[in-house]
Amino acid sequence: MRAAVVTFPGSNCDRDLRVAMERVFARPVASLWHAETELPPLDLIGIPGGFSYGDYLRCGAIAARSPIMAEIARLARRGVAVLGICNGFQILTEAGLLPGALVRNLRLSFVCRPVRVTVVTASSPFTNAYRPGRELLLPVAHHDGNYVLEAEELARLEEEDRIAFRYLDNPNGSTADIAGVLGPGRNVLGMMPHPERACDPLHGGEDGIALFRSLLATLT
Amino acid sequence: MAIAEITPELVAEHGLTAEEYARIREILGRPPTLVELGIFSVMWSEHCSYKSSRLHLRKFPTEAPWVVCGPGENAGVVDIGDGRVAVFKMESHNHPSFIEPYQGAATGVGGILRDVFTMGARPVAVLDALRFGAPEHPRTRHLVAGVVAGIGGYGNCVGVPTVGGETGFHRAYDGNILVNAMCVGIAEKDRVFYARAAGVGNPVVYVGARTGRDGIHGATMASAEFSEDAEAKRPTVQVGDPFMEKLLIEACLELMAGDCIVAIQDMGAAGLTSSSFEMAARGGTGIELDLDAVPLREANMSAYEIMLSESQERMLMVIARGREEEARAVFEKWELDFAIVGRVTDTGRMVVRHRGEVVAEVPVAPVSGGSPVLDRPYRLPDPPVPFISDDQTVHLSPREVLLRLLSCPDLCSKRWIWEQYDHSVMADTVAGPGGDAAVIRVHGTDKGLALTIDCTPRYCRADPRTGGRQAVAEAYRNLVAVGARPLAITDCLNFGNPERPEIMGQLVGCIEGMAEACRALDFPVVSGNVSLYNETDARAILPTPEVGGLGLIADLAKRTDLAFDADGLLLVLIGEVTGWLGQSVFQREILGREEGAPPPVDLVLEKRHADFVTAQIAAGRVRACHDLSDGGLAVAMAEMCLASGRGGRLSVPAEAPSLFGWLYGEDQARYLLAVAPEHLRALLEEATAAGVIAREVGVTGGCALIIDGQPPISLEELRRCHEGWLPAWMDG
Amino acid sequence: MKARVAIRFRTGVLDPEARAIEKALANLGFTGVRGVSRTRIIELELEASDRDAAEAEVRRMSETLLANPVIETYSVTIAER
Amino acid sequence: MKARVAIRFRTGVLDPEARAIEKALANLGFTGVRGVSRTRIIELELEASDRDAAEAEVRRMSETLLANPVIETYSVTIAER
Ligand SMILES: Nc1ncnc2c1ncn2[C@@H]1O[C@H](COP(=O)(O)OP(=O)(O)O)[C@@H](O)[C@H]1O
Ligand SMILES: [Mg+2]
Repeated sequence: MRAAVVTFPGSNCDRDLRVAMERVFARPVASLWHAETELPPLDLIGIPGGFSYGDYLRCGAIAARSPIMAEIARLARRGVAVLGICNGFQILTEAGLLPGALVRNLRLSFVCRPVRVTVVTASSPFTNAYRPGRELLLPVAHHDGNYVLEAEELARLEEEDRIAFRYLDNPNGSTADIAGVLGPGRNVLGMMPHPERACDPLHGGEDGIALFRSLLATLT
Repeated sequence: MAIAEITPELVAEHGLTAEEYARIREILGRPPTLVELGIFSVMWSEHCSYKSSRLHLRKFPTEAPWVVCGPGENAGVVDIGDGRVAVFKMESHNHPSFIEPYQGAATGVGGILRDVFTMGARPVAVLDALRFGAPEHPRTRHLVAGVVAGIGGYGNCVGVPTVGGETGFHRAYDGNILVNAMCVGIAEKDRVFYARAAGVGNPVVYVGARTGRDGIHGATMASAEFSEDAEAKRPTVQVGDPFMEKLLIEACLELMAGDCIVAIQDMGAAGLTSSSFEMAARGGTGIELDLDAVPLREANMSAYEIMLSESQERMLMVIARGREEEARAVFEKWELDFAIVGRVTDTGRMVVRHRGEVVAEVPVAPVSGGSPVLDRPYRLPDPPVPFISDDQTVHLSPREVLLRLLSCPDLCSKRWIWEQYDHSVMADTVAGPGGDAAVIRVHGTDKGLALTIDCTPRYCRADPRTGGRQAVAEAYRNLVAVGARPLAITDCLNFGNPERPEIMGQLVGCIEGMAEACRALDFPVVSGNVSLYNETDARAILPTPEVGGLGLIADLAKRTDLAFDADGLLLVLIGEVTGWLGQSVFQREILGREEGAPPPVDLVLEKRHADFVTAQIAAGRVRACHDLSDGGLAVAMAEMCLASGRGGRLSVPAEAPSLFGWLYGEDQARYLLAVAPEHLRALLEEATAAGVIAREVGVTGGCALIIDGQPPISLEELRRCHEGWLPAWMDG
Repeated sequence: MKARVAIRFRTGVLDPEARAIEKALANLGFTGVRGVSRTRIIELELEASDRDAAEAEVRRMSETLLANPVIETYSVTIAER
Repeated sequence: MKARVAIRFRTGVLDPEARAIEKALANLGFTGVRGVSRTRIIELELEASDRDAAEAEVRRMSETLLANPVIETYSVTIAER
């Protein structure tokens, strides 16, 4: 397993994601600075939460157009797994690697709380250690997590079994309670809840561990 | 040097008295230039010079074997073992938040973060203490919404969890809300940075955001009483950029890993002026500043404006000569402005040049440390008489009273607020908002820091000395209740106009009470802030000395919280019960009165009970623990039930002084513990041996809270009352 | 009646977002872009007897809610229809 | 040359902020306000040989960065000066 986590100016969950991955993978995880354009050989790239470029203009918009994202898009097309969490999810939609867009929460305010989500599909490198239908408790912490997409796109996601997670208590107004989606090749996952904040009994519980275990089992 | 005409009006506009102006002329040996007048005005403002409080702040104990650095630097530093230190401080942003709640609160968080990372510490937690006016006041809702969004907007973006705080409402804050923010950071003990300019010839470097016309005269504004024309002062609000702050944190910490920084200081209130003067004063050096090199946001800024601007997210550093490029590279990597704006001299003078002219030349020491220390007259209020209540006058049942109290603005759940704060970023939040103290893991270890903010302003008003003691004692208890060893406090002293003897009396009384408690509890003050003139049209706020406590949990496996994890645990009340209702929430909310003496604070008992609870936690006998404060025993019990999702039964002993006093009295030095039945005997025996009053008062279990002799209150009903008020009111 | 409120920052107020946009455009190769500024437009329909009444009403809305007078200025246009 | 890009949500994309403004106005007693919608305006100066070149350039900026075509539409105006 060769994994790395990208740091954009304004990323603030990069360390958390790396710590969680290292704990489950039991090996070092590299840091990628956003200005790098030549990436080492990798099996997994994590795009962390935070406020890349202050989330100015639109969340994730500026980061999505940075040079490293072109490289990540190329690797994603070649099958490298890409995991975008929170701001990472926003960046992946802005970069066109995932459908839809994330807009302001329905109630307009930032929301930080543990939410209940269900695993919709276990057929992905991110979720295959979960039983479909399993209920998880994962923290969310975002201002713009309201996932919008057009009806045809939604139908396609459903038909292709690309909805990874759904909220049981939708905290942000997302269409069809979607909390996480897979890209067409199933190797890109974007999700608003933070699995990296749920890998530790002292902090946020342990329901996120199986996501990293799935990756470890699939990618090595 | 251009000599502007300095008229008495101009001097008064700068908030300087005639005596102060005479002193300035004496120091300079000539009339000041306009820039110099501005410099003296901000440096000698109450905000920067602490002229009304300095004399009394000396009464605080500030030392202990674990204190690495007490008051005087940007933040206090205490040893937490393993070669690490905790760095922490609290500060007010009251006036700006009243004028522009979002930006005022946001930049308050930005400022306190800078005080902490300036010292080489990575910020790991923010807490906020908020005091708003009466919920009925037409502006309150707007202020709550703006302040909460502002604190969240800044802290969330920077990626530091906001893990706790306090929120209160009282009409005394209608025209002057309080927004106090506390930040805690962690550093390596041998890599703490100080703000002492040294090394003649070393460059003085400016980094971060460009200078605009933000908040010019903010420091004097924060020291002047409000009046109805506050609106006219609007252009002085600063706007924050948390993204820039995040970059500054990362860049500064990256540079601090090396050794090219000699001194570093954030530009807070009074911006470039106070940062340069303070660095020079602490180092006993001089500085030459070249304002033409300062990165500006707007063209044509005058020297006066550049020196007094309060633009946010800026830092001033002294770099070792020859290491400039190394430093520049780090800041350029983070896309931050970097400019050499001066150099350190040995003249003890500040020389400021702009467009080829010397616009200010003043000796550093008399400006920085030479402001007048005032011994303002003060009058302590007469000691209040104890309030005697009579149960017969209460027409509500104890059950109805409990539901009322749980849903009153002061005691209701503040979830609506803290869910807007990212309290779990950094993945080390072991206990976020909602408990007695927040607990943050020291990254990569099994240790934790326990953090709390406390103050009971109504006690302080009734009896400042007791109120001061109580604020410290409550912070201490909140730390003990989670299994921590209390180490030290920071404070933020919010008061009205010190020129009025009764207000000055509140300040002095509270300080003396706090100092007594700090001494008795071995809980020194390591940093703090004073905010005076919190009054509008001569109506002052309640005296509000907020206390921010920090404690250490040596082993997180041994921490406690307020949730009982099983049915059938026995509830044990530690402490004496007199049924004290004077100045209680019960008295205010149910009897509609705010009178009498507050509960006395016996510091010997505080210490004894805390030591006892600590020993019981260490012995593994405590399954849940909560300190008793506002609302007394029944409210504490209800909070424990809600936190655990389990019910329980609370007995009312025959010897209870009065039913309502037993349930809702606010006697101090008390804790409620949940203990497994097999441990009860040992605990009670040790209590007797230690001279601690401990008695069994109930049992956990079921899905309702039952007060002896009363119909049960289901957890759903409790929750509805506790959680309902704030969101419903905000939806208003 | 249709109304339109244009809200912008007062001169001198920091607008980090505008700066970020300028920088991002430069990084994407759009060189020579300067002076980026932002305006928020809020359009709405209201009932009013005439243009003047409508304008007065929308000004009140702007002052109490739509604009933040501490850091923003606004202008109102009424488009009859 | 000065250009102005107006960006708004596509019809069909719910704008929670516009809904909130409508509700808040009603709560403040401004009854009868309907159809609140928001537009973000970005103004900038650029160097360009003529209006058409400028317009083409600003369109490219909008497509690559300023607007998100999944949820937004934009229009460009060039104001010579
Ligand atoms: N403004 C706030 N920000 C964050 N947390 C808050 C705020 N106000 C209250 N809280 C949290 O709500 C809980 C209850 O507060 P409080 O009643 O003041 O506690 P205590 O009486 O134990 O000091 C605490 O955990 C506190 O941290
Ligand atoms: Mg408490």
